[in-house]
Amino acid sequence: MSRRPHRAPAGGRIDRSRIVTFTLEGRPLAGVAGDTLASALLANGISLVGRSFKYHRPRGFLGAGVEEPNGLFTVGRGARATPNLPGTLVELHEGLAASRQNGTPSVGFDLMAVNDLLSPLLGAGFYYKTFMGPLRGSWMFYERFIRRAAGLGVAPSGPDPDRYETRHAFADVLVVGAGPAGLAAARAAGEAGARVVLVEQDTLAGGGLLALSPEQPLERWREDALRALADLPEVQVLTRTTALGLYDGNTVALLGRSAHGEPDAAHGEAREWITTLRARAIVFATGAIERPLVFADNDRPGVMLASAAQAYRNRWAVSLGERVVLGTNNDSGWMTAAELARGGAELTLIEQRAAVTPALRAMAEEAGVRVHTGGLITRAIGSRAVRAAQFSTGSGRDVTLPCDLLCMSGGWSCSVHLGSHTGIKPVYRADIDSMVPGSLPEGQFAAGAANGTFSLAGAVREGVAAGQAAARHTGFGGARVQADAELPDTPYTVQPAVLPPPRRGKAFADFQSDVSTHDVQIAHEEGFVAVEHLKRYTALGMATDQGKTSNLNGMALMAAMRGQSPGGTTTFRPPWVPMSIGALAGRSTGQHFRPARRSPLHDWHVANGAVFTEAGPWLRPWYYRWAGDSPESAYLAEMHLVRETVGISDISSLGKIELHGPDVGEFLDRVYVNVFSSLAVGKARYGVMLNDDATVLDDGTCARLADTRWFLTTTTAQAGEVMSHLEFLLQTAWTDLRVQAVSVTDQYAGMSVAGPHSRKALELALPGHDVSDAALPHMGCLEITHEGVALKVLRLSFSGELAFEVYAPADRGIAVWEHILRAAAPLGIRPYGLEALASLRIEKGHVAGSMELDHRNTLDDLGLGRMASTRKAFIGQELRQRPGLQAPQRWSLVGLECLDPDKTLRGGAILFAAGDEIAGHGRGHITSVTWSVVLGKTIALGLYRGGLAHAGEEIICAYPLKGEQVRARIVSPVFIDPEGERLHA
Amino acid sequence: MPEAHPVLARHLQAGGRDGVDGTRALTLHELRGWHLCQISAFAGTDDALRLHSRALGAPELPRDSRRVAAEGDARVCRLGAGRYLWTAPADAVMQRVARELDPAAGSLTPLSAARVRFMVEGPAAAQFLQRGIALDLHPAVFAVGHFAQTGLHHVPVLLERRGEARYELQVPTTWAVSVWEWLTDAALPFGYDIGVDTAPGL
Amino acid sequence: MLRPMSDSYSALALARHAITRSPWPAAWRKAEPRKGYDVVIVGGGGHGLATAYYLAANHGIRNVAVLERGYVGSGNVGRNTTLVRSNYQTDGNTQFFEFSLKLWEGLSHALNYNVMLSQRGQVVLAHGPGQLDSLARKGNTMLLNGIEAELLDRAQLMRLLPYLDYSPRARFPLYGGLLQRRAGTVRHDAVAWGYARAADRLGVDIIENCDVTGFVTEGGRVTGVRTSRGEISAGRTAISVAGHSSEVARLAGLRLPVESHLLQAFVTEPVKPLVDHVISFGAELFYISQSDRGGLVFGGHIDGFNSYTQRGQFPKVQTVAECAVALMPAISRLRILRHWGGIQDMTPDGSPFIGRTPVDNLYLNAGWCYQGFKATPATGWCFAHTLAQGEEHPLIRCFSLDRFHHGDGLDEYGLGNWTWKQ
Amino acid sequence: MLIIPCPDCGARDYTEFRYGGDANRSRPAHGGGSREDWHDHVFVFDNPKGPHREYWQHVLGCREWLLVERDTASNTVIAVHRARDREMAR
Repeated sequence: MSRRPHRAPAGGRIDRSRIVTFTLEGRPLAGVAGDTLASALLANGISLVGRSFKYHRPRGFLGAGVEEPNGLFTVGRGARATPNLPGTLVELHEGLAASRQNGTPSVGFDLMAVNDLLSPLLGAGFYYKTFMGPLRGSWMFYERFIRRAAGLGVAPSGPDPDRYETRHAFADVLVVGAGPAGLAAARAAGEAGARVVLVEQDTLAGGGLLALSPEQPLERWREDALRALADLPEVQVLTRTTALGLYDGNTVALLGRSAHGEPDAAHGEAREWITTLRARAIVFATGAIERPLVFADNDRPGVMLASAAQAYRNRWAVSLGERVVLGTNNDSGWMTAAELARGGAELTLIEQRAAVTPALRAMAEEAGVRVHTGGLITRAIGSRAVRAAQFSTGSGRDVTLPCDLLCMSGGWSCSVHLGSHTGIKPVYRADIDSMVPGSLPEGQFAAGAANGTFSLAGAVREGVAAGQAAARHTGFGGARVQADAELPDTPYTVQPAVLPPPRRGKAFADFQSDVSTHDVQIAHEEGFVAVEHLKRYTALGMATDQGKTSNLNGMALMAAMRGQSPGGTTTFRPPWVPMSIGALAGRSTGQHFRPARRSPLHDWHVANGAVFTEAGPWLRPWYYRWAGDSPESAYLAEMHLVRETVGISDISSLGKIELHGPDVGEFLDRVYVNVFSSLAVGKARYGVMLNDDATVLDDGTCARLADTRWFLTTTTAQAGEVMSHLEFLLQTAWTDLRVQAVSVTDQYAGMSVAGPHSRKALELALPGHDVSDAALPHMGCLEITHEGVALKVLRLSFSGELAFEVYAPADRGIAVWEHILRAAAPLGIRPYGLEALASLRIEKGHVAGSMELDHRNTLDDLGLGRMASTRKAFIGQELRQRPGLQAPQRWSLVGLECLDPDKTLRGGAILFAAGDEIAGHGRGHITSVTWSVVLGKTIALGLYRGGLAHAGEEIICAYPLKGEQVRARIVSPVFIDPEGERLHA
Repeated sequence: MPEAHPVLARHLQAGGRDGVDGTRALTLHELRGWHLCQISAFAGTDDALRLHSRALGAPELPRDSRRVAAEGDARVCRLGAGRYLWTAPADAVMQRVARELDPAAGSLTPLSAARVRFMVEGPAAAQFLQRGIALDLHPAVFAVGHFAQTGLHHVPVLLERRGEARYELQVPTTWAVSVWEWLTDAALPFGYDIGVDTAPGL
Repeated sequence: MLRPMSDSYSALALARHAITRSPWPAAWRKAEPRKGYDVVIVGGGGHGLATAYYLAANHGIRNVAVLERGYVGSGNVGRNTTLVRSNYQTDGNTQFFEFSLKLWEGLSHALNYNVMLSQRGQVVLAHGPGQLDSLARKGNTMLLNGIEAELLDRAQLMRLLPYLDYSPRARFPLYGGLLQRRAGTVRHDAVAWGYARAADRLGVDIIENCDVTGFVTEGGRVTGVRTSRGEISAGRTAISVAGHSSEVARLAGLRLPVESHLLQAFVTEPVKPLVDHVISFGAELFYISQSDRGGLVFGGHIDGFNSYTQRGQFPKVQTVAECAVALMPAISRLRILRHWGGIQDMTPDGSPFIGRTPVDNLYLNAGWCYQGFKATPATGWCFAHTLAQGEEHPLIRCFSLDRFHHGDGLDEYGLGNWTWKQ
Repeated sequence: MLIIPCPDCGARDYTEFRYGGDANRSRPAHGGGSREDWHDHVFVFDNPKGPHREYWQHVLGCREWLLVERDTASNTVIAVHRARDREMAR
């Protein structure tokens, strides 16, 4: 590792007065403000920055930006450690802790480098051909080693302490990329009056201009452009913001990052945020990425993209070589060579083309660049650092040139990814040897290098045109823009890179995936020649850099092997750069993962010893501590309470719908299996709704409060479904029915007062109101006002006891609840929770959501077939007649009594008839279980083939997960009070 | 008369927080003491409902679903076909309409307890709301007096722009605590004060 | 017809090639279509190739063509999350998927192609007692059908999967789970390539870039297909084009109980081993595993509306990320490298259709919903049997196309009769 | 992002809507239609790659059920109507 200081004493876009200290594997180092981790390491003379994925070859930085495949680091400590970050994109901050990856024990000395020697065995697809023996499961043995060897960095182990956010944004025109074309486009669109968002992944706007020395005259153009944008109130320039993906509806996902190394999460400062931006028009000014050349050992540290070397030199004042060899096939290589030579390097340019324009020659000569035309770099010499470059001259002679930096300029690949995410395939343009955007849909434009226009003047011209067109597309036309006369209009020509003849050593197309020409050769021989086959078989382009430098080279290699000219296309998938899962999740983590729905009585439950449980989105009291410290004991005490005296339970989560209108009766007749139109005012009825396919949609009650005003309840789980179902029918099928449905679930707190003393409880709570059996019989309802509060009182029972449902406006819920508790205190009234509620209904044989109502069962399966009216049509009527649904062997609802006193029935047990072999799918299963406080034994509801036709039979409940078989008897599911005496008491 | 218990009662005691820069750029208030109801027409009775409710003293029902119609203290939003949300500081007229409206023309459903109302105010209000609201809040698109029904963290809400930097959010009561917790968390970086507004006319 | 069995894959052969540097032969020939075949299979995905392989291997029917519109494996076989398992509770599904898992267990050897079956075990999570009861029903059914299953309580879960969120922060606390140890993952592309290579070696013609544009019928019987590469006659014709089943069946005048929906899949950057099982969240549909390369592979629910776009909606990306962090908070700082969409046949009951159609000589394999990949070997086996015998294999009788006429829907998950909710 | 222009509320993300499936199938008259008609209505789909008429309900907005015509190959929304208007026009 060279220790020579590399930082030039002056120049660059860095602030030498602000020293930033950081560590690499614990070793303290210093950089300056404005550095990336990459520039700081290089300035410290550290050029070995990683090991490759498969062969563990030593690697240095290939690039200076988003294209970097080699220099990946784990950055941060402990729960903040983030693996696989390209050092070229990590802004240096005080105290940053970085370590290199994929070296065992270290990147400097890596035992896994033995893989490089074994590489003839490890070519593309080798694992498909071996590791199969000796036994069938042998792969599981080998896999352990392969898994350990694979992977890059180590994932953190604790919860992420940082904060993330998601945001929404809108723009008339989104411009992606703040290089010359993007700046020009944003300005043109902004001056036309459009609302513009300009996003730039870098910390600074300028794009390619940032790789020029800030002393250059073009810097003034950049500054002017930024000043003009700042003066436009409807233009927003967002740096540190990466456009990740383009989605339908001109929606772009943006990733913003904090400028702070360790943002202040305690005060809500986010580390990263995802913005979903909906733009009416988009300009892709995403620039281009330089391609490496493919020659033997082109992956050695010190072999670098020419543009990267220039960026390090000019932006970060890091000069990486004194003796530089630069191989190229295009004009930009000459510009870079001249720029590096002007910076003081001794530069030799190897140009594959036999001839170039006199202008280029003159420029090179003026900068002192030595030039070999018609030459090809064939090999890099050196292992941990390049020592020399080998090239063949036009006349076929091999020459070795000592050097400390070997630059590659293989032409530029337009960054067409974003524009192709919605399926617009990029097309190959032979004259510039690159993909360019395909035919973009209306409202999308490309400009500058992204569009294959590499001259500065040309890019700006295109930017202006695209910006104006985008503005026009969104209704802002007509603004005049001043032409920038003095920008250079240099042409760009390129000749597709020629592959050097095969030599010793590996020539890489994909650096991180370790895909060499040899692997492409294997894929070719074995017939994996389609682009997608090549990628999948060799892993070309599948690494964390997503093939930014490798795709085109890999495809060109395959084309050459097939004797075809370069071309073809490939699919680019979002995201453009890897996106952290935390940013996508935003603040929807922990308790905010999903919102919780709380009863209006929630605060009372919290203050009075309720233990809560999730019921879908709802938080409901599971049991109360007055009754016990565990659900197993508490629910029994609560059941006793209801069976013997009186309890009160929160049923606010039930779906509640008011139906108004002259045709409600007719409407309900159609949606319920039973008749409602005949229901008298002041009465309620239990009803079941079916889906069109005759499975049960929901059950509930509906009360007729007035002639044209009805009050319907649904199960908690199906409330939303039922509301939408009713609206669907009214708005699509039966638009003539005069019915309006209004959800009042949030308007009312609901409470069930149940137990033999429940009427007494209400009499005490509602003095002056007649709740006698005559005034309020079973299935009756009343609307009353008590102490100024309007209440609905329905005499309905889920538990099988005498019971009343009381509905009060949500904000009066706690007052009414407490009032009842206070008034009925002499009766011993107490609250009971969901577990008791669900168990009481089992004793009564009521079906319940998700246990018995599971979208599979029909009315008949639930033993409710007799409810179906024959006097009128109802939804599901026709398909209910299908033979499979009427077959006697269908599973239908039964009650089960446990016959083994020392054992218990369990939900999920599989049922068998006595004498059956205990195997296969049995004759049904147990859906719900409880201890019956009335019968003093375990009882259950279940579904059993043939149902109650087998009443009285003794069966086996098999639960092999616990090695259990329990005997049970099939009985009526109505375990208590089959005559309904309690209800009618 | 039993006392009302606002679902946010416990949560409003927590107080505000300073933001990243030590300031409080937002106020989050709950609005209390108003009456809300929905009046609804049936298939083909929208015009009849307009006439009848007007005759009974209800405000004019708007035909447009984007702008709030204000009439004196009363405010009406057209929620959807034949459905209008009517907000007023007193409920005498609502009760009259409920009693006397021709049941063949329409109906009235009290909803005062069904929604919790928040007022979000401050220079950062729009920026803050865009953390969760997927609507373009640019003043040229969503001007003062505009309202929209939309989603906020999976919850259906009604958002109205009450001033340049002032927004009202109506949230279903049973979701209100969750939305409140979400809002105060979203407001952390801005800093916020919280409170209750009971003054009429807001 | 049969070419010599040279270049069989093995460690030894690999070494020989490494030393001699001699090239490997093509994995399969680039066959040109011939005039006619005993069986023509439309669709060169995993199912179509497996069907061709078993026709040749099990039934000696080698005069078979597989017609693929793009390249082999360009559809869902290369776009899924690679899970294989047999934890099913419905009579029919249980036996079928266990048969498939058994075939997976011998597949690398049968094909002489390492498909990398990794039986690392799958845990399906429950967030409450009710959910655990329904997992128990499934686990009991599995055991009663000779399939291993273990019910885990919270403490056992914490030991097995310590990196899940057991903290009070968790919105939906973890209550327990059901473990199938033999479940796991398979290298998906290898399945297509392995079947293609093995079928090719038995004489099957695999014809890529061959788009079927219509069916040739004679007196109501299908007698061949019209393709972009000419007309091909066929003794029997099979459709196996998941995602595009309705479009292809329409060419034969059939309307199906199938809708095409988009399912997204995700992979992160590679990291060192972190997740050693396949884990399925219980609060919402979300499943995750780690590939041998080190990438975490995960998926969620379909986007939720008919689509042939092969690209997903961004909100779904966010939903899936939310589930990932809810399940494993440490995953938050890892980064998604790629996400992509596959077009999936969805059916009203979540179960597929395999067998004869109302059109003579035309056979259909469609409607696989989320489970097409894990079904690949058993589908190939049973569909080949059906094509060879002209009558459905007993294991697929429950998957008949007319089951809704009779009310015999096969609803494994109880999600109701909506293709987009399955 | 699939964006659906709601006639009442304006353009909104599809996440504000509930999908209601194929709207091309004609629902048999209530109480009418053979079992075969109902079977086809409930279980059989055209499932075209191209323009598709489908239901969406704006559940987080005006709760209106909409008839949306959308190209399933591109997700381009071709037309949106209130379902009730379309029904009444029939």
